[in-house]
Amino acid sequence: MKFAVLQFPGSNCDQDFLRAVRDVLGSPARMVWHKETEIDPEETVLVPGGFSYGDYLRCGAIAQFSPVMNAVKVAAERGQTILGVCNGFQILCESGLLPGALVRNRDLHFICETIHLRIDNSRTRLTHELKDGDVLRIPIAHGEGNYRVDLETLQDMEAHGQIVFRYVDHDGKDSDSANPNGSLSNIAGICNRSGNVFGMMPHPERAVEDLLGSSDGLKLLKSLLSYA
Amino acid sequence: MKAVVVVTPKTTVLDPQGEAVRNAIHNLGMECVGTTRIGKYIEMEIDGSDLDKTRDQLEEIAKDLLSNPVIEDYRIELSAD
Amino acid sequence: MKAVVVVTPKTTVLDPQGEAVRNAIHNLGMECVGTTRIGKYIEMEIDGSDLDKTRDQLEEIAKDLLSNPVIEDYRIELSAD
Amino acid sequence: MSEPEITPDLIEKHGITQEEYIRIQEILGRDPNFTELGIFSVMWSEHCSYKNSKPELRKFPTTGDKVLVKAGEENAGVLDIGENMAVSFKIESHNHPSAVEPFQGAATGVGGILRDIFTMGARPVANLNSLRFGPITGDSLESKRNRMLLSGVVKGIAHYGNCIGVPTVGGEVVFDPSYNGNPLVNAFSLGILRHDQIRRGAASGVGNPVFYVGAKTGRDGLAGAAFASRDLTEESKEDRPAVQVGDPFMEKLLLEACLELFEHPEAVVGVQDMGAAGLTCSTIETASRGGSGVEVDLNKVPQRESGMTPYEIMLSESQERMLIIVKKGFEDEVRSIFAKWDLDAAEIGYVTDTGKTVIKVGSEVVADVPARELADDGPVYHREVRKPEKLADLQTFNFEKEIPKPDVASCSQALKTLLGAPSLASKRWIFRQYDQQVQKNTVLVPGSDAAVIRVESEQGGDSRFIAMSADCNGRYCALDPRRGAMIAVAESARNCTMTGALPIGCTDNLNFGNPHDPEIFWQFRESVEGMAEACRAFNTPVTGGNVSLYNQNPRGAIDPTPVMAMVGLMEKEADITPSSFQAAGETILLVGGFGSEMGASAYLFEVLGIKRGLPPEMNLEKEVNFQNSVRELIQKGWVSSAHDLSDGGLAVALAECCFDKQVGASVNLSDCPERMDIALFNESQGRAVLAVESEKVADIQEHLQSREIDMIVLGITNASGHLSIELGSESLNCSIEELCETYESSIPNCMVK
Ligand SMILES: Nc1ncnc2c1ncn2[C@@H]1O[C@H](COP(=O)(O)OP(=O)(O)O)[C@@H](O)[C@H]1O
Ligand SMILES: [Mg+2]
Repeated sequence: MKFAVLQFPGSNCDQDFLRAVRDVLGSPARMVWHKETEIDPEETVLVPGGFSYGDYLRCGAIAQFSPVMNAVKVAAERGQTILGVCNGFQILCESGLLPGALVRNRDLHFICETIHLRIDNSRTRLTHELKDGDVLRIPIAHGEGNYRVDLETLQDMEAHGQIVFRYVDHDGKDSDSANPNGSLSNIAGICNRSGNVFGMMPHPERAVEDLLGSSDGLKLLKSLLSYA
Repeated sequence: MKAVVVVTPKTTVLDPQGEAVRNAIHNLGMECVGTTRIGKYIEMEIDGSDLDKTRDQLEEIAKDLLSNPVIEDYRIELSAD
Repeated sequence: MKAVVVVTPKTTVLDPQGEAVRNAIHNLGMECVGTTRIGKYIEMEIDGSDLDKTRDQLEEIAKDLLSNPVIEDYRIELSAD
Repeated sequence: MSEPEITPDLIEKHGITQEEYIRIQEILGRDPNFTELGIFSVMWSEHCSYKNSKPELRKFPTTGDKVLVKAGEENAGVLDIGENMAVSFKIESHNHPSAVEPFQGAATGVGGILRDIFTMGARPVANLNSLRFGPITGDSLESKRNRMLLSGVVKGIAHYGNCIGVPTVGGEVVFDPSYNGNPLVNAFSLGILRHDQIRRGAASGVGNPVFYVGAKTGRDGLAGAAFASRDLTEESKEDRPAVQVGDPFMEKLLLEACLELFEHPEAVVGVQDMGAAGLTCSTIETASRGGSGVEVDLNKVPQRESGMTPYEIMLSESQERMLIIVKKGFEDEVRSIFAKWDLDAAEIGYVTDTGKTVIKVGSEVVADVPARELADDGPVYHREVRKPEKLADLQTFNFEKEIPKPDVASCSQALKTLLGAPSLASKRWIFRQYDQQVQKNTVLVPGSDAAVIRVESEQGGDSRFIAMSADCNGRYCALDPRRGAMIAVAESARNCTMTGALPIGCTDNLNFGNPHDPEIFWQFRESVEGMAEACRAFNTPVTGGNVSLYNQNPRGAIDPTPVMAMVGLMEKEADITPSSFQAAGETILLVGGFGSEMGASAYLFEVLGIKRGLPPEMNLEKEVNFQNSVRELIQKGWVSSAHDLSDGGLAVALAECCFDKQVGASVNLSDCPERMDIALFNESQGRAVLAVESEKVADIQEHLQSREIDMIVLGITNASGHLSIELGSESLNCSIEELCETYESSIPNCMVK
């Protein structure tokens, strides 16, 4: 297994992701420029955070039309693992690979802080090294992370274990005060019905060293590695 | 030609920005303002003169790029000048 | 009453968002689109029936709160329904 | 093309004096044309020429064994940090644009300082910001306006920094009525680079092509000169915005493309960003530095609007543009790298040996001016100074006589008032809007004394760590600019020291009122001399800076605000020290003595509404010794946390130490000979609160004794959830949760209004 980190104009967590999987996790990894059109079948695709195309119009709106996104769709259909983080999550929603949309944070501010994240489905490729209910400390940094989806789809997603992460307080309760951005049902991360495409607002790639405050993100990246 | 695409948040979707603006307007003393929603106003100059063809193309663009159907509606206005 | 305030960037002011959207539209194959400018479309429901007074109040709000005259223009549309 | 005639009126409107005009005629040997007049006016503006401040700025120390690029030589200075790595950093103001359009004004301020850094070949890795506003409490129109300014400025800084992917790791914000109508927005950026990556801004090598890269040129930022061009285009001033709009996305592309190009040093001769006075300044400065000339054709300059005149193109302040002098033969490399990033790269001219900057439109010469004379022989003014008359009176203040002795209850209330005063309260509402961690090197985030980031070695060696802090107490400077400026240096150095770092260099932003007022210029000179003396004492050369004058509102000038941004270096990860208490059961030490000075203090101002007295004494020798000693303790591994005393004195510092990990503390101040309010809130300098393991206390005591520094064992950290301070027979006892709530909710509560 190899990691492929997409690079759009305006991506700014691309290098961070590369360093996390290559230097900290010790896995082979490469950058994929947005104009490329091929993704190898054994690659796990990481769609990094940042402000692709300046996030003009809507976050991820313009990036969904980059040439590389066709290759990502093919990879998704082949069942390869795709993980979008922050702006990556927004891009995957915009391109229809994940349900729902991410709108302005409830208080209209960009928010950067370390939050608590509960694992609500530990049977996925991204979380199988953890248990349901485990709480991780992972940073968020976004202005548009307020997850929205119609109620019918939400129920359907719940029923199929597609709600992977929720914002919680330090005791693991998904209270309103633990919800940093107003997301529906405290949703912080989801997956598609087939369980191979993931999107999450928190940044696991930023939480891979104790020196920088937390290494909880490593548990998720390790799950991806050991799944393959 | 000139085209305007107006993109507005769906009425069923929360619009935190609209809420905030309404509150700010109230603070300025204009209490009579009710529901406020904030959308985008996209103005384009367009080469050519085939209104129908352009309208069709714009429909596509508005649906795929300019709006996100999960949360937004759009409206197109096209004029010849 | 219903009011719409349209706030657009002044024509001489750089509109990076408009630029980016125009490029994206070109990449989607609609090359005929020229200058593109993106503004805000603010829709409000308003209690009352005094159009003139409301328009005056809206002028103030549009000038002070909804736009910054240094870089933006605004336009008010007010209708009785 | 018909250009306006050069009349005395037009000359005056360009801000050019009679004598300056005569000087222009001498330099040219003729009258300037309209475009040339515009060129001279911007090159000789205070902003570009420092004509009022230059003689003073020469007083700063600029050399040192770590200095690789000196102040003034290039866009930003460069300091060696070992392992073949270096840092380049600078601070810059965007005060006036932010007053008019807070969001875009602040955003483009950040954009501008970032360009200064990557022009040097460095990758920007950390930003700070230093902000001043009028009060944000209350319901007055003025405070509403101030809240709008704060909100817009913070959003603007966040917008630009977050989008381009440079973490904003710290800063400072102060609220004071003197900044009503004239907020200060000073943005600092620091970049890292290898020694061999340092780029210069000189145009050399006759025939080498001159490239214009980045955003297209529009009529941005021309309002200051709009009067003059109105005749030309019949457009109203309304259409000519003084405030430029920033495009951080464009800058991100420009940054990546430039750094990619710089990986080919053989292709690049010189680089210069286009900041104020855009194309004018960059063509003249590169030619002047290279001792060469430059010739450009404006028809080749990418333009956003049609019908721009040469005057408009030369004076445009459109953002996100750079000038690159390319080695002949490497044109295609440059084009292909910029094409990859979807950017314009236009060859607009070439280097000559004429010593002149020649501007053409096609074959027609529209300006022909000598570069070096324009850059270096501008006017220099030695302004008159006069010590403000009312100062002596303001400085006279006998605290103990004038202020009745308070009881414990009112001290406890005062502590809450201080912690809830927006200038002292938590700035989380602000820094939460900044991405503090992108690039994954931020070790100490905002909330600590100084921010600390990691710099990884590119040669496989150990990482190094850079601390940075921006500080200035404007109230101190208003009451004694010399001392206040010294304290700004001492405090920023102290903040670095508390994290374990050794201050190695600094950059300053001198924010003052109108220099034509002798009392203001006295403040300016006093401040510069104070800063210079302190920088010598700390052995921290000034590697660059910025001057912002004319900061006035109708009621007068701002408090003098010479902001100091200090950069410190740490070689060992183990030395990194947090400022807050880490655990219960540690001994709390007060290093540097009980102190006693209340003049100009936050207590006087925030609690009693008095802005008087002499700021605390600054004995530089003592301060340096104090900081060196604390750093030694840290390097010995004896210190768990270290927090310096500044605004609000010991009581505020202790409370702040308790918040982060919600650790309680019980301390005893009974030995302090001073009155209770003085013991708690005095701001005598050179002091810090340390938490240490109790076994280390004896060693620490001995070490500090040998350095002749007072040390007092104050008490112990605990899990009581309370901060209790014994004061003789009485004691002050506060719930940490309550204090923290006061501290954290202050600014958010103001901002919901
Ligand atoms: N404008 C700002 N942007 C980012 N961080 C800020 C800002 N203002 C204050 N901070 C952070 O809040 C903390 C407290 O600031 P301050 O009270 O100025 O500290 P000190 O008294 O140690 O100089 C610091 O970590 C500082 O970096
Ligand atoms: Mg401090």
